[in-house]
Amino acid sequence: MSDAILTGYNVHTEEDRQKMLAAMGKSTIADLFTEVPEHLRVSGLLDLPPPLNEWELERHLRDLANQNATTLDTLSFLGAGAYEHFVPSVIDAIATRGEFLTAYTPYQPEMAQGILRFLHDFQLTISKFLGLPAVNCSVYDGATALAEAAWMTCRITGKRRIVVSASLWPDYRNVLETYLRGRGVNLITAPTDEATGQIDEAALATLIDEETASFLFQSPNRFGVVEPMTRIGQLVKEHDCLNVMASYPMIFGLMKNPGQAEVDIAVCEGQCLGLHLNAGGPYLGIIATKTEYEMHLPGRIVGQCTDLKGEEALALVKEEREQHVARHEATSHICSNQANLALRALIYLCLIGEQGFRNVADLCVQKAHYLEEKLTALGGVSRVHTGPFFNEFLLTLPKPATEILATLREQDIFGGVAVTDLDPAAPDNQLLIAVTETKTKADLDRMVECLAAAL
Amino acid sequence: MSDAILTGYNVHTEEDRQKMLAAMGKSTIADLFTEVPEHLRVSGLLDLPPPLNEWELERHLRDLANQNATTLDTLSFLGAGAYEHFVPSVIDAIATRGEFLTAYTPYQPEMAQGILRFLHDFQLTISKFLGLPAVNCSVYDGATALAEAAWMTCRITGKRRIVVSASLWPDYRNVLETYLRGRGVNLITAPTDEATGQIDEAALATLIDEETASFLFQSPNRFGVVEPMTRIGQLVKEHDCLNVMASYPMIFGLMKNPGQAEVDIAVCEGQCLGLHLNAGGPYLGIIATKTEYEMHLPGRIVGQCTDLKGEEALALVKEEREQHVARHEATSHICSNQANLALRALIYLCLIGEQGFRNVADLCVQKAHYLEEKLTALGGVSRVHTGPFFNEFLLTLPKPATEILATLREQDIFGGVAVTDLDPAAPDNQLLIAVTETKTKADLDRMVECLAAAL
Amino acid sequence: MTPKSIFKKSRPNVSGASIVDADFQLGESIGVCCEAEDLRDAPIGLPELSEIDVVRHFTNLSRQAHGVDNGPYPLGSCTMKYNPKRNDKLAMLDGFGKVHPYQPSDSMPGVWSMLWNLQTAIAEITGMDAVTLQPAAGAHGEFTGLLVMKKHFEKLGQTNRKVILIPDTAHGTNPASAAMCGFTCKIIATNSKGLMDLDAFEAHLDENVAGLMITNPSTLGLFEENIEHIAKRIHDNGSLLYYDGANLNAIMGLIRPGDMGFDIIHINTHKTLSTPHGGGGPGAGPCGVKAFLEPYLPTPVVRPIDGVPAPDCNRPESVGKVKMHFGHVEVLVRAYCYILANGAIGLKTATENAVLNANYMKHQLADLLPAAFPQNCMHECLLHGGSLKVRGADFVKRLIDFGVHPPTLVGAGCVHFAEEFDEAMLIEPTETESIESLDFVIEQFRKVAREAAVAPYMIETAPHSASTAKIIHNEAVWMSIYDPND
Amino acid sequence: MTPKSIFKKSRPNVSGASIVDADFQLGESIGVCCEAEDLRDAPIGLPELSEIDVVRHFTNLSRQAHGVDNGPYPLGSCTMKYNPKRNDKLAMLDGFGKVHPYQPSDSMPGVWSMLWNLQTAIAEITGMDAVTLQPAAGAHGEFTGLLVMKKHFEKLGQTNRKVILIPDTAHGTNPASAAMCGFTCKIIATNSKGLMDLDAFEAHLDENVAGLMITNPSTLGLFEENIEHIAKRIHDNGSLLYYDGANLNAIMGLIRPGDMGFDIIHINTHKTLSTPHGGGGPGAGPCGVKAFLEPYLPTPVVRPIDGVPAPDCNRPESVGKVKMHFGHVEVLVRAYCYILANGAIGLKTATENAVLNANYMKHQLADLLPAAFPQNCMHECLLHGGSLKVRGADFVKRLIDFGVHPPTLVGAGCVHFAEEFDEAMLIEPTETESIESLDFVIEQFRKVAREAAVAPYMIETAPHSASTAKIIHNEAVWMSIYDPND
Ligand SMILES: Cc1ncc(COP(=O)(O)O)c(C=O)c1O
Ligand SMILES: Cc1ncc(COP(=O)(O)O)c(C=O)c1O
Repeated sequence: MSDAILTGYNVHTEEDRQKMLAAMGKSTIADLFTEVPEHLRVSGLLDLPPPLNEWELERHLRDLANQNATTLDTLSFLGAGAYEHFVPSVIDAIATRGEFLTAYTPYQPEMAQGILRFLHDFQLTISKFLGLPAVNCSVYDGATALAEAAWMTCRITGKRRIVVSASLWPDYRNVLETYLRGRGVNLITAPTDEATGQIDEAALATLIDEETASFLFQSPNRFGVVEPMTRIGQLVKEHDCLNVMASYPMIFGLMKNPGQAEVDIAVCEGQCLGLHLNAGGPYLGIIATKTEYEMHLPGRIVGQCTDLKGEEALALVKEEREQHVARHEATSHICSNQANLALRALIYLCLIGEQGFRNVADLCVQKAHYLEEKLTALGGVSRVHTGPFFNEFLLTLPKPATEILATLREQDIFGGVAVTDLDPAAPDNQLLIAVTETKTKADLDRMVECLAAAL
Repeated sequence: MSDAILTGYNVHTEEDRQKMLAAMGKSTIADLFTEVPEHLRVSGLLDLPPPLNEWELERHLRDLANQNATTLDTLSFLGAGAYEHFVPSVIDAIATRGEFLTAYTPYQPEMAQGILRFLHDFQLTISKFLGLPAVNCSVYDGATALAEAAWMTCRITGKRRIVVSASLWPDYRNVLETYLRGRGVNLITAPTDEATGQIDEAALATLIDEETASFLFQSPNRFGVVEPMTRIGQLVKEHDCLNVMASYPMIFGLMKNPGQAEVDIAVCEGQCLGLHLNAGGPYLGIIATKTEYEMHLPGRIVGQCTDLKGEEALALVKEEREQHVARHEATSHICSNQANLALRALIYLCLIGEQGFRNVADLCVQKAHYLEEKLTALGGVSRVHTGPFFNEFLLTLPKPATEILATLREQDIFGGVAVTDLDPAAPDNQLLIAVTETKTKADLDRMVECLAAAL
Repeated sequence: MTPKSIFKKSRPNVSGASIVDADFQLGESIGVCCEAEDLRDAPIGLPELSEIDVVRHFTNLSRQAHGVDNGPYPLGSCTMKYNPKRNDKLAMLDGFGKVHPYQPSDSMPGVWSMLWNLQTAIAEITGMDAVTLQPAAGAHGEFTGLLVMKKHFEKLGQTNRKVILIPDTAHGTNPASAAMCGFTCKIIATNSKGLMDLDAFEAHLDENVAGLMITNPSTLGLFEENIEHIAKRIHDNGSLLYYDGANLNAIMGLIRPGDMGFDIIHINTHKTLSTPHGGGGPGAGPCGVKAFLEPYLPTPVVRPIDGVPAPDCNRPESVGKVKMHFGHVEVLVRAYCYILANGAIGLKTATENAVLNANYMKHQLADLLPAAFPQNCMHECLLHGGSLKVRGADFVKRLIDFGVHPPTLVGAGCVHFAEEFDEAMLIEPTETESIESLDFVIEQFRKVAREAAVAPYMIETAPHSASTAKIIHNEAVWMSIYDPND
Repeated sequence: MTPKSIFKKSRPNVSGASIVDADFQLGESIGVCCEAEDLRDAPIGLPELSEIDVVRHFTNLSRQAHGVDNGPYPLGSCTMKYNPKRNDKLAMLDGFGKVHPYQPSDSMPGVWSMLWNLQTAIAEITGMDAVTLQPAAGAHGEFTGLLVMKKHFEKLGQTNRKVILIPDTAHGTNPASAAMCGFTCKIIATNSKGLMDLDAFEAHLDENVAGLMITNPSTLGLFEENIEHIAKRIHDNGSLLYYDGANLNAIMGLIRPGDMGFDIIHINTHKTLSTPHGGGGPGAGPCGVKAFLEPYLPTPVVRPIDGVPAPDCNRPESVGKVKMHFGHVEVLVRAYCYILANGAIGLKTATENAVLNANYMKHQLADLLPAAFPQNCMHECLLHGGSLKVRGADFVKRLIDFGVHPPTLVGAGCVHFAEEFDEAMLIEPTETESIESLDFVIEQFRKVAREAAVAPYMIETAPHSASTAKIIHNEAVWMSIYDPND
């Protein structure tokens, strides 16, 4: 039997190969590799498992998949930047259509208006959403979006000093540091008010100086606390530096958009917009800014142009910013992005629409506050901060969080994230609990009961 | 909030409805129902559960689904007409494309050449497969296919007496009886040779008389035994009656086709050709016959015709047989059929191809024979029949089959079908075991071990 | 041009799937499976393609098809409304899809619960007492219901009742199903109001009548106003009333067949309950009956046994089995989901919108295509095409060029109209079309009508943008004998 | 015409999903989530559509796109080969898709095993000692690898090594990633054989050079014959050799970067390992290193801990985090499946076929489009379009009308050629195209060439059958300021 049949993806039979070689006047496949020094070639075969046919493959992957607990079989209050929102089935049905899934970047716009249209509508939707007109087709994830935004502010201002709120998700901070290390950027940390859990505004005012390119903050922050966005915006503006806000898109169902709050660059993790949790990825980095900074945006941008007949058409534009044109001077190295996930986010937003989006946000808030009230009524349990929260809150427990979590797990509950998992230096008795619209009142009551029992 | 938003599938807002009513000079929806006597209208709402939003619905359905053991979590040797063959993923990906899934019967051929083409290729593939040129677009399932075929023989011959092999799957026999009851057809049973498990050919010869429209048999039969197709065909021909064979498509990977064996009408259950088990349905009824009998076929037929430009096109043809034209004189009442499943079967056959199909059959035979040898080597276990078998065989056990099955189930094994489940009158210590290509040697060895322990 | 047959793309010895198992040597034991003379001696002739070629071929075919997902589909009597994607997904859950029908019944309680809940909901929706979900499609539901009717009269010893009365507007499956059960059909004329002619009905009503089989609303889209009178006359005659529920979309949540006096009903899930039609099927045709007929339902019946839904096979009075297993479970899950997502309020709204849309369409097109009947229509409207400058059959083909699936005409599709409706069109917009979509469809009708006045040949030769040109039906030659070189 | 924006189809107050929960009253507690002044005071302006309209809109958009599933896609440097459907399905299993990244790590051992197995396989395929799967795409893999390189020299105290040598044919991400890491790029010319100019290389090689970053085969589709010599010179200089593995499809299973002397590599799973590109992403860019660099890999590293694969976050020497969590798991599952389905023999065959197809194409088109270089090409070939009667950029647009995606030209796509290749085309057929498909593509090239001789304007104004006419790039106006009335 020939290799063709053996592996399924190899379309040539041995006879096909001979026929093609003969057409070229060659006799063996080796004749095509004469440029490769003989001793560099692998002798024999690589050491890999034997090929699996489709049902063997499926069995193996199902075995692996079945070893993992999921948010379907375990009642989950995990969050910390990734949230279990409902994912309408339409998204899976549409985003996996072959034409979308198996296309490359739309380099040939005449053949890709369908893709360019969804990317352009994604940009438009995000621009409305964040109140900032210039949006790209996505970057890798929320954390790299923040890192890209940080570097944008350095390019825009020519400065290399950035003040960062202490209450970023720790891994956002880590990624930021990794991204900026080579750029010689100086990161200064702005402290948190221990009582409210919000940025210490007085301290912040003293930290921003003339050399500061930007201030970066996150809301809700690592404690789940929602920052006073408008106030921060005013404060930062007064100090004449750029204001970068990272956020969780859901909050804009109820809150003003960053554009209304003097934010210059807004970034988000778009996972909550119709993406599955996927054990951490791929997720969706969103970035938006003011028109005046658009030439500093990283990555692809789709724009309107005209075709030969003078009719509106779409194409990739402003490529002079990008790596394939600007090379080492590019705004970023990003090439492949998260286009198929931008499609998911767009479909999500279209499906739930204006009112649905508000309702999701509303249910998140209500359910989280319901749970928080019930839990803090338990002896020894209290919320760490007084600042407002959206759908996630940090509790102090009378015991190490990991112990409580272990007990909850016996009841098939993921009770939240122990903050020591995010930051080993954090107190061990603090637990971060997230609630989404998918939790029922009965779920919340069960959580209360089980947590009470675990105390 | 209006109903429109409440239910998701209702596209009009209350304002839309008012606008439309106004356009017609009406003021309320009730104005559209003036022809319906007032007291016939439901007062208030039906007594149904409250509407569920998408995530509530998903949770409920997942709860129901999770209550069911599946062939993924239980090693299954169940068969008796429905088999766990592998279903290539391409089939799910393609057959669920919206254009295919949400189309109606191709009444407008210009808009449906894609559908007509797959139906026509399905017909062509089946015709090659069964060696009989006239094929329709499918009927409901294997059992109704046999019933339709039986009636065809009555129409063709004008006779009302049919001889039926005793070894049909009991439910095929039941369906046959139900279908023919109103037609005044006399069913005569032809016995099985107890030793071989094949048709008692001598007895059969005596049962077919001048008044007999046809002989119906199934191979593999209810004992898993493969009938001597060619010999039966000759015998039946000699008696000048029509020969109808029901079968399991997989056997034609290794065996001649029915057309080569003097079969006049061949029917199959097409479930094994890329359909999921689906807790019993929908499955795929396949029916094929000789050209001379094509006007007696039930259901849709796609044929070639030409378009205005003289080019080849496809359309539904021979509609004069069908209910919408012939009405009470139609060959059958069938209207909706199993078109989307015919698509699945066609994709399956194209994907595995000539060689793959032979290999599936080959693996089924080898694995089943391997298991049979190992099991019959156990004390007290023997095969009931001596006739050849394909991938399913009937064992006699030293204990009631249901007891053995209960023990196997504790090991997460569905050990087969107790024949008493098919026919309460059958011996209680007989077990029907089916093996498909998806079982590994390790699976088979585990079955042997567990069954040995259960004896 | 019609897309190529996949046989034309076949390449010898290429196969898209690798079917091997290292523990078993292929070809070793072929001889054991049958008599030697029955062994295959020549190739089957299956197409051989690599996986990518299969994917491309069928992806391409799909792009030469039109479904509800592609645009308006106002095909009368077919109810081509939106098929929710969530239902497709849930129907394909492993816990339904990977369940073997011969698993021990206590290993699949979720299947039984689902079926039982759905039966209960359909009983409530239709006003019946018991429901079987086994029938494979509407026609099969009719067959099942008529078998029940037959059994009923057998039990009563009234074997003379061999006649089924059927209005002339009935769907072809009605007489065909009746014939399959051994009934004789008598056809009742339609009166000038589009309703059943009561005199003709009375003329046929005698002691040989087993039942009357009607749809309400009828295939003309009209509500049978006299239904109570008809029911009373039928019952007084000792006969039964059968409801073909293919048009239930017009009344679901508002009016119940059971309340109108029907004894037996079927519904088509692929119409009313939003299950996709798949280019021809599979459908599902649940059949419901009043309590006195329950013992005759096909076996098994799903019902609570010791409080837990399970299949009951011990049904001595049953008509028997109508097909294998328990019905089209994968289809039925979708129907169940549809009911649950809507609830009573949603179903009612859907029905109202279906009727609203049909009346709107009828009203807006009235100058062009006058309604065949003056009264309110239900979920579909029958419009006269007589004043068009072209034949109706040509007219509707031109709609294809503008992205609208043609409505139903005599001969194209399954409906059956009397001769005076030769040029009539049956339009069923369905409730899931928005005003914008309806207005779009209306505008396309007008566009074609305008064109008919000035360039009729553009219409007579339409469609111009489809994958084939207009198809000449009567030249059809069915290539039934396959070419061995294919 | 380009399809309409979905904003143009929005209908006020319609929403496709019903977001309510009977136990919670909407609108009750909005005030509690933020400062009062931060509460939303105006609508967002999201599109509002019913579910069917959303489905139709995006189904329609998909029909104005071209993927591998639709036909040949010989886009040089992008490796648009078949993306197996089984991989999509398995990647979406709940056991991968519904796992939260902050679940306790012992609740997701199957994820760790999958990642570990994949790392091991990629290490074997590339001849490296350790692999991280975190990078999000090729460029991100480069960034990660270069950070590792940087860290290495920091550890050695060689902070002077700030230069990365990059051939002029390199992909734009190479210099861009180098710049992001704080390196300076020095560009090395290509010689007349299409290979790296060794004199230019030597001229730049000094104590400030951290590394050389090359692809092999290069973006010109040629194998760098001098690779061992180059590796030796680099290592003698104390520098490191970086392999951009975007072209690994040409050598996988036959030649290993590690054996050629590379210290750091990345690969693009959406090229070599068949993961779909999704119209732009997501991809995945695993990065591999030789053992001495392993301590610097980004955190966490997945490795067996007490025999069981698990994430190790205690990595004091690591370059840090390059992104959130563990990489693009959903994409990586597909890459893993691809390797398992092929095994060593399958990967080798795939590579052979990729090279065979490119050489076949090159050979069959030689009279029309002479090869830029005489030697064997690898998985793609660079052909001169100079003798065509029309501009290359126009020529390829005409291919669209015949169902073939254009190959890569300068300016269309990401590759970068020297000026003399202005009219050249980079053609990468990939291994999953059959002879028939290759011959079809070749025939379309010939058809266009014939047309160029007689009707060049047909080509200059192409495409004629696409959803838009030819698009004028330099008139692009980005509508960045959204119209609030939109
Ligand atoms: C009124 C009526 N009855 C019966 C049927 C037959 O239903 P099915 O196609 O599901 O068998 C139809 C289908 O078109 C119909 O419209
Ligand atoms: C040679 C080469 N290097 C790097 C890249 C960048 O890879 P990615 O798009 O995955 O970031 C590409 C992609 O086109 C490439 O061809």
